[in-house]
Amino acid sequence: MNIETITLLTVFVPIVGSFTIPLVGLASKSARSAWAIALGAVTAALPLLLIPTALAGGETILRKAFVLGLDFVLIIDPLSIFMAIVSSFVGFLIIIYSIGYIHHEENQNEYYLLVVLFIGSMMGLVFSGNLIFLYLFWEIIAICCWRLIGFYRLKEHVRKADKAFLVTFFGAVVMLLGFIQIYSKTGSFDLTTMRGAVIPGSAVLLILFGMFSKSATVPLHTWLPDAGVAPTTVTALLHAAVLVKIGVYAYARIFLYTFPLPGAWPKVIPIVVVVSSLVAAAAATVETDFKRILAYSTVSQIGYIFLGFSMANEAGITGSLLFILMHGLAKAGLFLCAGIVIHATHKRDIREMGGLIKTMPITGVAFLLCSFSVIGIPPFGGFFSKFLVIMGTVKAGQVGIAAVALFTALLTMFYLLKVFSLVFLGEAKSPAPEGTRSMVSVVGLLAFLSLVAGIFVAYPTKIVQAATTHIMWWLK
Amino acid sequence: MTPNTLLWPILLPAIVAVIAFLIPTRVKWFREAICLGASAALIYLAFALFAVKNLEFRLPWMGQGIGFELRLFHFSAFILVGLAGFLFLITLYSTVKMSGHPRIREYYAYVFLTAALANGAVLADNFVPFVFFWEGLLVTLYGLITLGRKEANRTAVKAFIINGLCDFCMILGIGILWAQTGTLTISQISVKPEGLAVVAFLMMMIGAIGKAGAMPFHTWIPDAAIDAPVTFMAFMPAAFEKLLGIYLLARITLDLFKLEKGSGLSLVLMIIGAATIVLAVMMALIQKDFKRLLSYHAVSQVGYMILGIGTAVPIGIVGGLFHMINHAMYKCGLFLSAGSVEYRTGTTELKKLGGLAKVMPFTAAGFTVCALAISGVWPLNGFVSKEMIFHGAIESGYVIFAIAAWVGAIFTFASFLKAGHSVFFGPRSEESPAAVKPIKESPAPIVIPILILALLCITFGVANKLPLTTFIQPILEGHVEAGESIDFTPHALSLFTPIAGISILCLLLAFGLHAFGWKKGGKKAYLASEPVHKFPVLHTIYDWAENRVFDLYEQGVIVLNGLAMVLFKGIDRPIDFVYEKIITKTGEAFAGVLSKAHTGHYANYLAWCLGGLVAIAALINALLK
Amino acid sequence: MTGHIALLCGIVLFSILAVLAKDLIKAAISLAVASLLLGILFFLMGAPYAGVFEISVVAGLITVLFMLTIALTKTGGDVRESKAVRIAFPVFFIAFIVIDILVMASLLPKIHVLAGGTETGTFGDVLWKQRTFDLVGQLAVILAGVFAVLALFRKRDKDE
Amino acid sequence: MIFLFIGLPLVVAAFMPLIGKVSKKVAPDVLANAVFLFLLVLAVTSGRQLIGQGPVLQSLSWLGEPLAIQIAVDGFSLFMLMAISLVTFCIGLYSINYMTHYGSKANFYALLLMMVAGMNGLVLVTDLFQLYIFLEVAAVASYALVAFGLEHDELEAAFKYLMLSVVASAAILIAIGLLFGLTGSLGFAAVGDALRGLDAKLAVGFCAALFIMGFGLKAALVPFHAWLPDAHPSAPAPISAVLSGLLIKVSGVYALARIFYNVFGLEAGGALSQALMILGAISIVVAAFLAIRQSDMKRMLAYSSISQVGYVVLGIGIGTPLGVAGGLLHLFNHALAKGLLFLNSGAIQQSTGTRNLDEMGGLAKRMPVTAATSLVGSLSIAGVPPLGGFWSKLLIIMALVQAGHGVLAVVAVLASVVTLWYYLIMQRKAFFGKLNEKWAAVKEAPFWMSAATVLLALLVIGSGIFFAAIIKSWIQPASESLAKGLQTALHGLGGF
Repeated sequence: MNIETITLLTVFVPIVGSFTIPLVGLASKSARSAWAIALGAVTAALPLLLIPTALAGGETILRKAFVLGLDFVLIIDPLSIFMAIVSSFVGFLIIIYSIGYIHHEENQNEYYLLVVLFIGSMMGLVFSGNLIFLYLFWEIIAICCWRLIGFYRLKEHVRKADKAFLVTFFGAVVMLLGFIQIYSKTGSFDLTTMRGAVIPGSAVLLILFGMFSKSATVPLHTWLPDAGVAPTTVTALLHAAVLVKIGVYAYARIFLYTFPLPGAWPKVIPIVVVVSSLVAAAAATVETDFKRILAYSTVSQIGYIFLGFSMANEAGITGSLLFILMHGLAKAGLFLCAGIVIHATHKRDIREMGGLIKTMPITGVAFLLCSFSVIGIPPFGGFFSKFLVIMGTVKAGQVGIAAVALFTALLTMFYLLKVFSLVFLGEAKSPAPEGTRSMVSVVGLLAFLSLVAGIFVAYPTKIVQAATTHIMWWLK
Repeated sequence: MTPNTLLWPILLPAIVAVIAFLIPTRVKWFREAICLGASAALIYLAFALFAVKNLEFRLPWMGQGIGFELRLFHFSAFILVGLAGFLFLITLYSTVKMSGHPRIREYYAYVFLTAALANGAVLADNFVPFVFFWEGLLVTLYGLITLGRKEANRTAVKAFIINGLCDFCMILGIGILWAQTGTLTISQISVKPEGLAVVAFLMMMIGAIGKAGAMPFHTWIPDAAIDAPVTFMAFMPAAFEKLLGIYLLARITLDLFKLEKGSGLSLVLMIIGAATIVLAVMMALIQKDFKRLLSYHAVSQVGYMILGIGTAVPIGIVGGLFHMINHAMYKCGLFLSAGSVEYRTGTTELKKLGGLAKVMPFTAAGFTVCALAISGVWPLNGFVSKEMIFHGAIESGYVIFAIAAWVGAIFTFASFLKAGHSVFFGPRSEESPAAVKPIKESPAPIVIPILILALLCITFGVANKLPLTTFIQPILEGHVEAGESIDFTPHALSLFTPIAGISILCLLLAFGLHAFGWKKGGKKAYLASEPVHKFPVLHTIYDWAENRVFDLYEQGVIVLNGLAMVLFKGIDRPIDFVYEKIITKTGEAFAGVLSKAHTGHYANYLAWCLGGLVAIAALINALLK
Repeated sequence: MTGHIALLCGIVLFSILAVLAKDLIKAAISLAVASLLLGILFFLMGAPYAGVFEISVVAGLITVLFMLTIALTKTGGDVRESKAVRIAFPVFFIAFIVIDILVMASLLPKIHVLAGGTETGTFGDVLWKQRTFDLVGQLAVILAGVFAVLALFRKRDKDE
Repeated sequence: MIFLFIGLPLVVAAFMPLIGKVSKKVAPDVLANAVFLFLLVLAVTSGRQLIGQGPVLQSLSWLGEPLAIQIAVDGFSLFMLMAISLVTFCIGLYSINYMTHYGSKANFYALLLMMVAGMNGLVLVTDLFQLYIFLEVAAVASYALVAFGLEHDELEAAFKYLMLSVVASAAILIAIGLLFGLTGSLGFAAVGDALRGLDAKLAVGFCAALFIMGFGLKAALVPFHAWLPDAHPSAPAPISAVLSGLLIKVSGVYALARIFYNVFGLEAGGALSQALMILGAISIVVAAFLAIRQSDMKRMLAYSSISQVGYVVLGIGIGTPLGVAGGLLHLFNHALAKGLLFLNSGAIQQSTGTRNLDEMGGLAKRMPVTAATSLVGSLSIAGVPPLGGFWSKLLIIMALVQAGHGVLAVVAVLASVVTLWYYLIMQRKAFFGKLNEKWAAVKEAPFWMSAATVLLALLVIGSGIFFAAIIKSWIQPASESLAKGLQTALHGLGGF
């Protein structure tokens, strides 16, 4: 199968398949879960076939013209392939995990439909080369998030879901205004034809608004901790693996791959994102709700990815791309551990938990390993990404910002170890047995992967290197 | 000796660590045998590599100048030998000491993993693998400390965060270096320390002295002394961390930044060294627990090494480096002897111990030799390296640092007199614990390492030409101006120089202080330090120090929490407030006002329509003009 | 010309009366008088057919219908007018008149008087030749009116 | 053959009461729906080749003699015909079940057919006065339909609607009179041509103001919108769907657009265009905020209609072909989605008996089809991408930014966020929360009602996915015929 059909399949198999899930669900619950896993597996497997093309570093464009410049364009280059692999893999893991997690909740058909649709539209977004179709998949994901956050249908949850949907929709619509401003200047929405064009500063501000709302950077981040009310698999899917990576990917695709940043923007963005990660880390230190801490921690780590990209030098970009992979694995692991703990103890406040390592050894160790990877301690993958981001920042001459980033890393170390000690060590306040086997095995796998990704970091770096050189081709 | 043998010092201990972890706990002796065999093999490998001297292993890894590059040269070979030696002794020691421990699998795994990472850090020639191995030690440090008492987790976190802070500073330094020189390979970097490079130097220095355990990053060591297992104290703070820390400090001052004699940076180093010596030894003096006393000494001895290297004078540097290996030996010996005392009596409280010399002769003998060595008594290795450091301090032109070193020597000897007297030589104390096991000499695997170390102290002291010429002095080869000779062996042991005279005087003074304190304390050795403790001004400072006022970590945690609260309340909550309250409320209020206008009366609507017509007519009229 | 203006003022006066009159019958009568004056005005302005229709249908038939319904339903149901109308209506009315005069004053010079003044051709051929399609429209309006009456005055079936 | 659009509904409506007497139950439904279906098929198929070669003029002959009836179909009116017949077909299906408990279904269908005839006529005429007459036909039919339920509040709302519409018709008549005075003729082309000759800018301005008030009131733009929030909620659901979906657009927006473009010749950025845009923007914002506090579902939908018509007027007011295309596409999408939402509210009212959002809760559990289709409808109007509403709002905003109206673009964008806000409130209160125990026994809507809503939902999704096909085949011909302004009037629609 040539590259184009693989990519089209990667995008449309999950999207179209997701709508068949409720139909299969009518037949039997187990058939539906199996069908959902099958869809997840296919979506995870297909991008892997594209690795050789990614390593070759080439770029193939697939175009289908519609009316008024709104034509459907797919860019298949190392950046999009890398993102597709990362998000579909972690998404697939989460589908397996959710079999055990929600098998006794109601309206599960809708849950699986939305999760698979979520991953499918993520694939679409990652490959799309036309700004409007990028926005289209952006919003489909927003709808899925809204329905998933409100999964438990409680009044407070739905209110939080509405808040999340409105904030991201507001950001996205403002971004759309930016896209249209570019359209009126360059006459097209097609990224491939506009590489290197200079765009007005105001368009940059508008587009950044959308990215910051989707990737929860400080001024627009409060919806992410509030979305902690959703089932853990959703928060894992949202916070760790996929959703927050969209804003960052869009930044790379628009401001690195296509348009150089005009005016003072290259100076302003690093400051904003570093402040965002600092404030989020501070909030995580103060918070006591388990999932809210992890959510704030995601906001803080996303700041790093933005920081790496905003440096626009080789080290920064490689660091950020690696960060997306490593953070995806480690943070998904943390959230799924949190899911097991909350699922077992039915408590959300970390001060009420304690001594769980005795009854949940694997979850405890997995949580510790994943938090080491998030902090950036060597044998784990997280180290390389954070190291490269900071080295990239210093290489770009922003030593002050690098110092603040390191201070945030110290804060991260502090609150993650605080959480680990409060939840897993100390005397057992509410001992509870470990979750079902599928949940624990996924968590173990994620922790193991973070370690393996650290030791054999050379392999993911090959693809990342290809992606960076592909992006940097224009910046040089 | 092909280049890939360089991989063996890293892979061998790593593989053994995995094997040790996989062997189930109930299988006795098999794990210990493998570990001992491996550490022996490691010593042989280290010596073989030492013989080869220069070997390089380069592997392209992640692009952009980041390669998995290992380089063996004289200095790293020497450190490898040291590390392998101590690993062997600790493994031998812990076969008995740690035999009953529930998490014995993890213990051996962490020990050998630390060995692998340490070897990797020493051999690494590119900053990325260097930091990869260097920071990896954090994980094993955390793991080993949690093996101790149940409440050890607090100290484990404390150690983790302090070392994490220092490693992050080091990364910043490395980043600046990379930005300035454009390369990451350590051997190719040498920068004149001015402008941003000064910041890089300071940051890297923090990384080095943080690992070595100097002020102000030392506070986790005394806590770990009580919480962590004693073999850990002998293994890490005493030996490994000192070797690695001072190795990095030496590489920074010699290779990377070429520190000049009178420069400001060398002054900074010397101040840190001197402060560490004096303050740590003052704290050590008043300790009531044997292990805490030894841990404070470990901190203060680092001060000597930093002072030595800080002088940037060849004799000072050689003295500092020699002191590094000497200190590793006798400090490890002292901790092991404390461990053997604990193994037998179950406690290390000075109050409860006494008169063990007769019952545990070999441990006592080992202890005395090492104690004399640390105090700098004449023929032993401590004297040799301290003299060199004194010479260096004087030669560097600032006498104040030499005086600080001497004050340190006084109190070191005084505190060891107190310790030795109360534990081994004084009368048997009445509240010593009911002897569970008949207190007799510890089994052979515990005593042998102590005696080996004591023997080494003596040989390195008496025959100091051997270690100096083979190990230490070649390190300075390329760094000294052509003319100067770097052979200090002739006057190493000379007693009749004014400096040696002063140091002997200090020892006598210390003896007098101990005797006075002993008599005043009613013949109880452990009260010997009370006069100093009760000294009017010192008393308050001591009390503060006891409740951790000067502790960087405790204050740091308070500051962190405060800052977090400020940021959280100051920025995060208002943003959320803006969304939750302001936007939603104004939206509803605006809608409320509008809906009031819809009263439902027909007349209002009609009035609106006519008003609308007039407005539009006026608008169009205006627009048409 | 003065006749026209007098008639116009009369029409306006009587229609205000129809609106403000308390009693329904007075309102119906004033409406009839207003439409009568309008019919006369049509004649004066050379639109005989329009005049005939106006007087016969509006002044005659509709007024009779009004009278009948008022008589049949119980009288005395004065409409409860909110006092606001008393104040608001004149103010609006005067304002509207002023604007009307101003605008019309600027418009009148532009409106060139239609050629031939009286209706071109007989009413028949105007209706059949040029405006036949309007018939379809008229038919539709009447039909719609009939269905509206049918729908609104249907007696409620039992199953509601 | 085009005359069928007017003639067929008229004739069938005339016979409907008689048929109603013959068989109360089946015949009226079948006959009415057959007519609607036929009109839909006619519009979709015959329309294609008719406008293949430009506007079609049809002059009728009665008993061999050429009657002076000029009705014409060009891109714009064909598009409107398609929209009208499509929505009325769905409504016809819906009212099979819904209107049973209102009684006298025959009268209902008769009035509905009359309204369709009126709308079709209005769309096809080429003469100002005929435009007024067919406007009245549709209006009279709608007064009766609004008051069809004969309860107190329905009658009062119908009366209020009647009274205000009469004022609007009076304004339109004055304007037509003035134009007749100015130009001496009534045909679009003749008036347009004559006006160009005169330099009566002020007079035309005043006529435009009168037209804006008249058709603005019919289209419920803000200063004149007050009758809609009372009339629509009290009308039966299919009727409020027709009113919101079609009537306010045909009798308001179509007429305004036709006259302003083809008679006055509106040029982008001119006085008329700015007036329309400002009016549109105001009604978007004011109506959007009003909708937030409504607790009655249908009142909220009514306010939302006012706001969305504001978008259509804003789009058409820009004057550029892209703007007009955006406005028309939004007209189409809004007609489908708003019709769907009103039908859903009718289904809820019939199942639970209440329209108050606070009393509803989590109905999705008991009424999944209604919940799903209403979700599709609300997201489409809110302009969330995969559905139709997004593309039309996108075109409007693109046109605004291209024409340089940055401020209006920002207003349109922010208003769509407020739109999403109140639709989310509606979804939360009605469907998305926990099931209110009062409605534990609630059943799903009957077959034909669900069929109609599902059909409309599929159309909404289809217009989202196949937006390019719809734009190419229906919207672009319509916007070209408008954008050509005066020329279409001259040689297209009955140029004398």
